[in-house]
Amino acid sequence: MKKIEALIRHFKLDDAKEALSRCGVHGMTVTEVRGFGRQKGHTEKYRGAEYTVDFVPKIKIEVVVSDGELTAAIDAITQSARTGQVGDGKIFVSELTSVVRIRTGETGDSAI
Amino acid sequence: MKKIEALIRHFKLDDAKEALSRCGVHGMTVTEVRGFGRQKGHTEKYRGAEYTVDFVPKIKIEVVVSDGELTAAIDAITQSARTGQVGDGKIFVSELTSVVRIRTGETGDSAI
Amino acid sequence: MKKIEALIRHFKLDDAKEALSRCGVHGMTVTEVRGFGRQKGHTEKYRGAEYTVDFVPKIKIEVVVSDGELTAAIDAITQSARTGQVGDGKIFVSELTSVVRIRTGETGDSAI
Amino acid sequence: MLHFCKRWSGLIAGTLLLMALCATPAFSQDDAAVAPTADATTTETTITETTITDSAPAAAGPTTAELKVIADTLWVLIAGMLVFFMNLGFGCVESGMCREKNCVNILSKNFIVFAVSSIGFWLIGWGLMFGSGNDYVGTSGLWMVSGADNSPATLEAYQGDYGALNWTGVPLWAKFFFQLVFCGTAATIVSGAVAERIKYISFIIFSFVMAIAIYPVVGHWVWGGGWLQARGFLDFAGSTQVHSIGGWAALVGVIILGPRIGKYSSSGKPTAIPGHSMSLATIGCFVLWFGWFGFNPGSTMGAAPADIAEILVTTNSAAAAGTLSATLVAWLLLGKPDIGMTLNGCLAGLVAITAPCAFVTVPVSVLIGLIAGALVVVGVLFFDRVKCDDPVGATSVHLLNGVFGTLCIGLFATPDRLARAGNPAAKAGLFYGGGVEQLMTQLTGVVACAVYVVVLSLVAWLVLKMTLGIRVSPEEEREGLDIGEHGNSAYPNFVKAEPY
Amino acid sequence: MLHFCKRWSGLIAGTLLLMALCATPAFSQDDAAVAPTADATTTETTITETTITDSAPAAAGPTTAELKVIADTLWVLIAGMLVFFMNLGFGCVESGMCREKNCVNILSKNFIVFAVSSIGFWLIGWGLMFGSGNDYVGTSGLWMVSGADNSPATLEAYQGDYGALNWTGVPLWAKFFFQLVFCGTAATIVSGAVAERIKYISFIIFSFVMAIAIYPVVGHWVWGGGWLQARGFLDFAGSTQVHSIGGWAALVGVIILGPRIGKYSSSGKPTAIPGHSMSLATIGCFVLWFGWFGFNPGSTMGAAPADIAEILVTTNSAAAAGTLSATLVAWLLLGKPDIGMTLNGCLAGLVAITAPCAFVTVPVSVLIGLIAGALVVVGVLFFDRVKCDDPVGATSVHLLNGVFGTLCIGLFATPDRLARAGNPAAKAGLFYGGGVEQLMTQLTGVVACAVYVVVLSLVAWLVLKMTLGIRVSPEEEREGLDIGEHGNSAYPNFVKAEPY
Amino acid sequence: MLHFCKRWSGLIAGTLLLMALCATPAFSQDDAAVAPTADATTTETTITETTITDSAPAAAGPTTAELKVIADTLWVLIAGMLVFFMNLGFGCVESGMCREKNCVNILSKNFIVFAVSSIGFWLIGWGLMFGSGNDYVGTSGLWMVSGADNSPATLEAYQGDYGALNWTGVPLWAKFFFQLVFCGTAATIVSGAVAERIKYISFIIFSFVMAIAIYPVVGHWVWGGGWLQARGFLDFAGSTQVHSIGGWAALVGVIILGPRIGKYSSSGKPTAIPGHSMSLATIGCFVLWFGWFGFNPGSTMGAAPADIAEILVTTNSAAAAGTLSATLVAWLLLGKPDIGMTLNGCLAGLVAITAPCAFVTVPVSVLIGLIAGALVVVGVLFFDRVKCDDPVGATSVHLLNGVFGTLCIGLFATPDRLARAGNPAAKAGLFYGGGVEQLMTQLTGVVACAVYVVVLSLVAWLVLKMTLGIRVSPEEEREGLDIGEHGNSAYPNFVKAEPY
Ligand SMILES: Nc1ncnc2c1ncn2[C@@H]1O[C@H](COP(=O)(O)OP(=O)(O)O)[C@@H](O)[C@H]1O
Ligand SMILES: Nc1ncnc2c1ncn2[C@@H]1O[C@H](COP(=O)(O)OP(=O)(O)O)[C@@H](O)[C@H]1O
Ligand SMILES: Nc1ncnc2c1ncn2[C@@H]1O[C@H](COP(=O)(O)OP(=O)(O)O)[C@@H](O)[C@H]1O
Repeated sequence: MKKIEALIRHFKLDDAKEALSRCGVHGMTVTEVRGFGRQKGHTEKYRGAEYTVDFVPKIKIEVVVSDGELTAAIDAITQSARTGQVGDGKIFVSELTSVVRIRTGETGDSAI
Repeated sequence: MKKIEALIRHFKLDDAKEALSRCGVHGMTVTEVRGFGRQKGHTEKYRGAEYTVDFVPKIKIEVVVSDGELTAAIDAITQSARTGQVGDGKIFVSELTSVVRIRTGETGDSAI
Repeated sequence: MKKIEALIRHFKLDDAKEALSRCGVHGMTVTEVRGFGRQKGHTEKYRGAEYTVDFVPKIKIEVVVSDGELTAAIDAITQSARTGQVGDGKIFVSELTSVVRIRTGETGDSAI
Repeated sequence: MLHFCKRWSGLIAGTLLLMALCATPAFSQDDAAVAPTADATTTETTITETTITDSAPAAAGPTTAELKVIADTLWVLIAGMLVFFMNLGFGCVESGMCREKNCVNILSKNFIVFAVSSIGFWLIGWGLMFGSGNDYVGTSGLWMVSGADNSPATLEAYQGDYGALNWTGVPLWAKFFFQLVFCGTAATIVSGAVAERIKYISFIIFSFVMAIAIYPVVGHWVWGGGWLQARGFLDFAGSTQVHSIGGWAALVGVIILGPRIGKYSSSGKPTAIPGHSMSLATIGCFVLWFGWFGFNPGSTMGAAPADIAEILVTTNSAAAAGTLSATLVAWLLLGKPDIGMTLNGCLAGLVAITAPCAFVTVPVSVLIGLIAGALVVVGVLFFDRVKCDDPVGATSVHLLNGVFGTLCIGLFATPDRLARAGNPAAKAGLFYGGGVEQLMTQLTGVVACAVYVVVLSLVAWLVLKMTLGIRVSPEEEREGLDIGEHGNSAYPNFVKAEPY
Repeated sequence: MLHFCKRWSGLIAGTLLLMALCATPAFSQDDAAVAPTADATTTETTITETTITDSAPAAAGPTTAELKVIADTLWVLIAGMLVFFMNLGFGCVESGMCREKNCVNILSKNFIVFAVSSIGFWLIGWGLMFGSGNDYVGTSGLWMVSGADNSPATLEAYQGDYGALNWTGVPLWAKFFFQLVFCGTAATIVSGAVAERIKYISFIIFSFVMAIAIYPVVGHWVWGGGWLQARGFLDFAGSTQVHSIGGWAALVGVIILGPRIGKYSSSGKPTAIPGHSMSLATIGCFVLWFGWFGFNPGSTMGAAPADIAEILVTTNSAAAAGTLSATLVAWLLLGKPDIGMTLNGCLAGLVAITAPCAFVTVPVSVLIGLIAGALVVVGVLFFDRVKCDDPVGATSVHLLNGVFGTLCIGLFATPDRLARAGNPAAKAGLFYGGGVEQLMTQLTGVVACAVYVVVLSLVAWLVLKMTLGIRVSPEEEREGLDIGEHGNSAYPNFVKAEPY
Repeated sequence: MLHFCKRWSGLIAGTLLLMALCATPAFSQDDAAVAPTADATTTETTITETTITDSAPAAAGPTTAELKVIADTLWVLIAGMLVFFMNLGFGCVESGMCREKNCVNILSKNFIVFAVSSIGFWLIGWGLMFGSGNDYVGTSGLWMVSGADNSPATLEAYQGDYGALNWTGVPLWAKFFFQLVFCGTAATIVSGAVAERIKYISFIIFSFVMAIAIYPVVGHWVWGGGWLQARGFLDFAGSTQVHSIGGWAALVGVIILGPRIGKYSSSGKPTAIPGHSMSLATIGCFVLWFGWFGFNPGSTMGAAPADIAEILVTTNSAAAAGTLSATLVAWLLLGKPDIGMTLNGCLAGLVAITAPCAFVTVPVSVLIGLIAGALVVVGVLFFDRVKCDDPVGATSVHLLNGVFGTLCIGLFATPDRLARAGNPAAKAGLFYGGGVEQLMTQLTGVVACAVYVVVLSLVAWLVLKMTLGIRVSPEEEREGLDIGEHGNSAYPNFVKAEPY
């Protein structure tokens, strides 16, 4: 099983969510994060003094999928979250050694 | 060394924390997240217009343990966080290639 | 490619950020977390009744780097985030199977 | 299913209320239209006349008696507005001292409670409280303030159904408004104590009962010419009549409801549940302090310069002293100056000085404040220990200090001030050579009101518990009443660090 | 580049404003200095004299006529301050009902709008509204309230440029201040309806237009001796003059601006956009309720005891009834008692009672409140359906109920009260045997004002749209106007759960 | 260990304070009880009598002189309440402009400071300020306002220890309350400037020093019959007496404390530290604007219609103009209309008009406001550059504009208004043909007060620094003073994005 972490723009969350469910993803987890990459922060003025907002607010979505669903899921996110502008975000994929559903104790793919 | 990510209900955090320390876990990290799985969000009305809250607030706990402690830790979480109702959450386990304690620079199990 | 997760003190964020960019890291993601390890929470009084703040606020930084940059990045964080006091935090490193830049669809190191 | 029933009973109750209200204007149109007209023709003509006559400064203006009525009315109305404004204060203090997930519910309660009181006190509360009647309850001019009245006539000259207030010459509606805002205050006090677990509909109904059955009856005894007033019981601005009444009703509610989930550890140790916004709480406390300048000095119901000036200062001094002593005591007892205690100390001083504000010297008001401030800290710790879970400390502030303040009259009242405030017969306080007599009378009053309020609110709470239910489900309590009761979220744009 | 132009046009507009202002004192120093001096010498002397004479209580005090002027002035000024305070109320309600990312922008708008009104109404607004002139607009004493005036002289005795208010003896500047705060209120109403998408600079300019061209002209018709007043149109405290004017201007703005991004799904279904702080909204509503006690009773512009007391009670009763009925209707229609609806219901009751507050009985005020509360809930749902995106429900509250309240005079006004309030000629309401005559007059007034306001604000909005532009870019709207327009963030220390 | 000592010294200081207070009532019971009684028997009898006599409107009412006293008292007390309410305003502005982690601390400071002032000013402050004495300080009736007084007698007729205020006939306690709230304001100003790093206990003690040693002495010079008043120095409502005093004390504190950690980059460049809630800041500013309507017009200490009406308008106009010009200047200088600057601009206008409000025309008040608004923006930037870290801009608002406003009298005062306000001897302003004489007098006053306040507060701050210490530890500062000083968290339910 794989864990997909994607960092996307806030207003793309709904699209990404729909795209994912369309390709049969049953669940996901969302976190408010801030970050930077190619897209840097901006400097603002408060009462005349400058301050730099280094980090841009982003949404991190975590989706766990079985190896089979991986590419479909990645494509779903890439298409749905893309604007073509700097700041669209990244996707990181990592291997999971095991998954457990707390309610039932099921493990493996059936727990996803 | 393994990293355990568990998504649980807020009010189960204390139980989970105690269960883990009982089986000798020295530390953990907690994050506020929102998500959905079997348990879907709900629709609310605000001034007559509907809106759907897609995501349910959850707590993500991250615990890094040595391979030996893994099963004990997983069981601890599973038992303590279970209510039997949809929405109890999931546990994801992944492999860590290394761990460093910033203060001392120690690495490996001794750094956990 | 590797993902570095570091849990550090809030006021060390800027230093860590600069240290990382100095060794050529192009991006990072920051999350507000709370946790404990050697450094425990504290008990406070509110209107006479005690309550324990189990978790200390920390900053989690996630940096994805190519295998080559790994050690440099880890050292950068370790040096910049260290105070020598309990509570300096930890660094967790894990393997990534793939990385995608949403905007361009690039994958692998070039996507970082 | 169960939930379904509850929902319905709620709606039915509500609908009946609406019906009742809609009906009234219909059948009461005429007499209601008559009543005010009656006094209109008496008063107004004179007034409108003046409005014309004083057109040219040269010409004769109104009589000085009329001008006194004007000044008195301005003072009473403005003071009443300040007391109304205290609703904002209570709303802020109480929501600020509770968790974010119940914020909408508490604000809704504090907002609607004054609406309910307004309608209830107008419908029948005023009549029961001030209508001429027997020792225990008013019987004439009961409904909708429709009794006869010939204000601005006063004392012997007054002929009307509301003789108990014949000592002030302000118009009937001014008397009504000023008394209404006091009734509203008593009802609001309950809200904070029962917060974070009570059902919205049950609270609304209880508030209605407060306004039509609990507050006005005791009010008749104390201010409406009833038996306590006859016995010489003194309560200038309502430490007993407003604050302890609210406090007793709250205490009963707290006991019947039981503590919030998580308030007491399995071992029974109280755990703190910090409020979600100290800014809100502080704003609220400032507003209450401000409003109290209407509450106490306004209770002269007339613009007597030296009286209101001194009352204003005794009120302010007690608040200041209470703030300081509560802060200091908290600092000593708990190690740090908890802001919650500082705020409660201020309110404690205000509540304690409410009854004696017109009868004591300024130095004594400082002393009263100092004691009240210490009392409230101890009170909060005490109620916590005995498992009375009162999220905002309403019982310690309003009940404990309401009683203390009422007794202070028996201890510190000075003869000259008693006379000045129109109670020449009253005995001075223990420390001013009056012996224990007045103290005993005060005690009687305190106990009598306590008994009545406790009994009635006990009945009311129990009936509600057996019918609609008074407490939300554990799931709803855990998730927060905002979503459960209102489908709203107080701060949807912020990430919460709270159990849901 | 485009953005650059906008910025500049903004600044230029602003600079001109500044120039204009800086200039005034210069050229007007003298006449301005003279004007007040003129009346000073008439009034002041008398006053200062008194200040001396009443030094020894024994000695002769001021005349009772002078005392009446003093009482009237105190009342009018204090009432005016309460109305000013409503700016805080509007600021809180409107920012609380919008998203956190636009909070600074809304607060800025609500803050600066009163500053703009103050300057605009002083410059020319007052003159156009109350200067003696023709049926449609004032023509004398136009600029900077510099016309002649001999208050406290009233009626025939009054010689000055502002005869329309000669029925009250308060000083010129008291009249001005009381009228100014009303003008400010009308301008504020627009702010909430157009929130979360309008450009700051364009809103500022529109507010200025409100204060110098829209509000005062209608004001001349209704209160300044214009044709509507001549026809017997009644609007005691401004359901039409203040609230529906604001409401119409807001409605036009809403339509021209179009809905916020994301308000309507692709299928056109309205989606809720919850406000970021129900505490702010509730604080605001309490403050407005409080301020209304100056708004309605203060509109007597004189301290007539029985009048202001009854008006205070009708005002409060309508607010209470509106709160209850809106809550109940929302409960029945939507399943849960939405706090937003409860608050809107309170405001609806207040707006509806504003015009008739002095002409109806208390039971009727309750009825009016009940209807208003139901009306506002339906209104909010209706405007949502027809794609008028009004984030705070300003149109339902101020427009709908402003109209309803104005008509209520034609339905419920009682003869004695009409006479008492100085309109003996006026016909009683339909339900009080006056037939439909007054109702028709009211209708005429409502329509006339609507037409004028709609046309003028349409022109104003369109001109702004074509020059500076009135709506921010979609990117800015999505990210929030706080950063875009002000470079500020309302709550930088909290983690947001909102799209940026 | 060190920390331990600090803690204890804090408690000891506190306990002494408590002792002192507890003691007072004891020994002062009698004389205190006598004093008020004395004037009671004089005033009250007349009043209570009236309360009886005017029972039947037919019968003879009070004398017009008595009625004037009643009107004056109502006005002074209500104005005083409004000024008290400004404490809420300051609390909100200052906490809103600081970080969330220090919010409880700032609110606590702003809350307790008025309590401290109330006790301190009552204990000895009032006596030093208004007790008859020499040119530099009051000497009779020093303690606890226990001096002789025969108000409402005025001028020659007045026999008592507080002759400096014999020009108003309001009761002693009314005079006291009105002066007390001014003292409280001066003390509050310091709070914001030293925020986010000062120790709670040290601030409390400094405030006490303000109330008993700094404010009242200068007060004696300016308003208490001291040497500056004798020289003809004018400060109608306190630009110097209240605002610049607070400003100077704040400035000294700021310098001795040094900037907050992180305020200046290693290169010395100022970095912005945004406040945590612009809603709080805006609420506060509205409340201050509202309160100022008591501050300036109330300073007539009598209900002189035309005076208070015009003062109200000059006050409001300056606030409006200040708001606009600060917004515009910020827009031009900084690129965007920063809300913090808009709010500061409003306050700047209010501070600047405080001294001249009764002496200038309305157009001039607009001009003053415009200049003040520009001044404050420049001031904020300046103080930032010179490394005076004042989180809320108190120095720019209160100090800079306090001085500017005081000088404005020398520039713009009109002869007729000077006479009207009871200063016939005073020379008109430079632009009104009075030459530079008055301007020079004003300058003298400004400098004299500056010197005294700077020296005394320097001493006070240094003594505190050497004993209790005035600044919290870097760790505590970084973590926030809420946990460190109070063990509270202002918003425990929200996830913070701030360094801890
Ligand atoms: N090397 C990295 N490690 C961790 N997170 C990253 C990294 N690079 C980018 N991110 C995350 O992705 C987000 C978008 O990155 P960015 O480079 O701006 O997108 P794009 O490459 O499309 O311009 C950043 O805000 C950050 O949160
Ligand atoms: N496939 C998934 N990927 C990532 N997170 C998930 C996934 N499925 C569930 N979760 C997380 O687990 C939480 C609980 O899942 P849910 O399915 O509701 O529990 P249960 O399976 O016990 O009903 C969700 O709110 C979400 O945060
Ligand atoms: N075993 C663990 N698993 C997950 N997170 C941990 C673990 N141990 C520590 N942490 C995180 O690291 C932070 C700092 O750990 P701590 O032990 O206090 O630092 P130090 O080892 O330098 O004293 C904690 O607040 C927690 O967020």
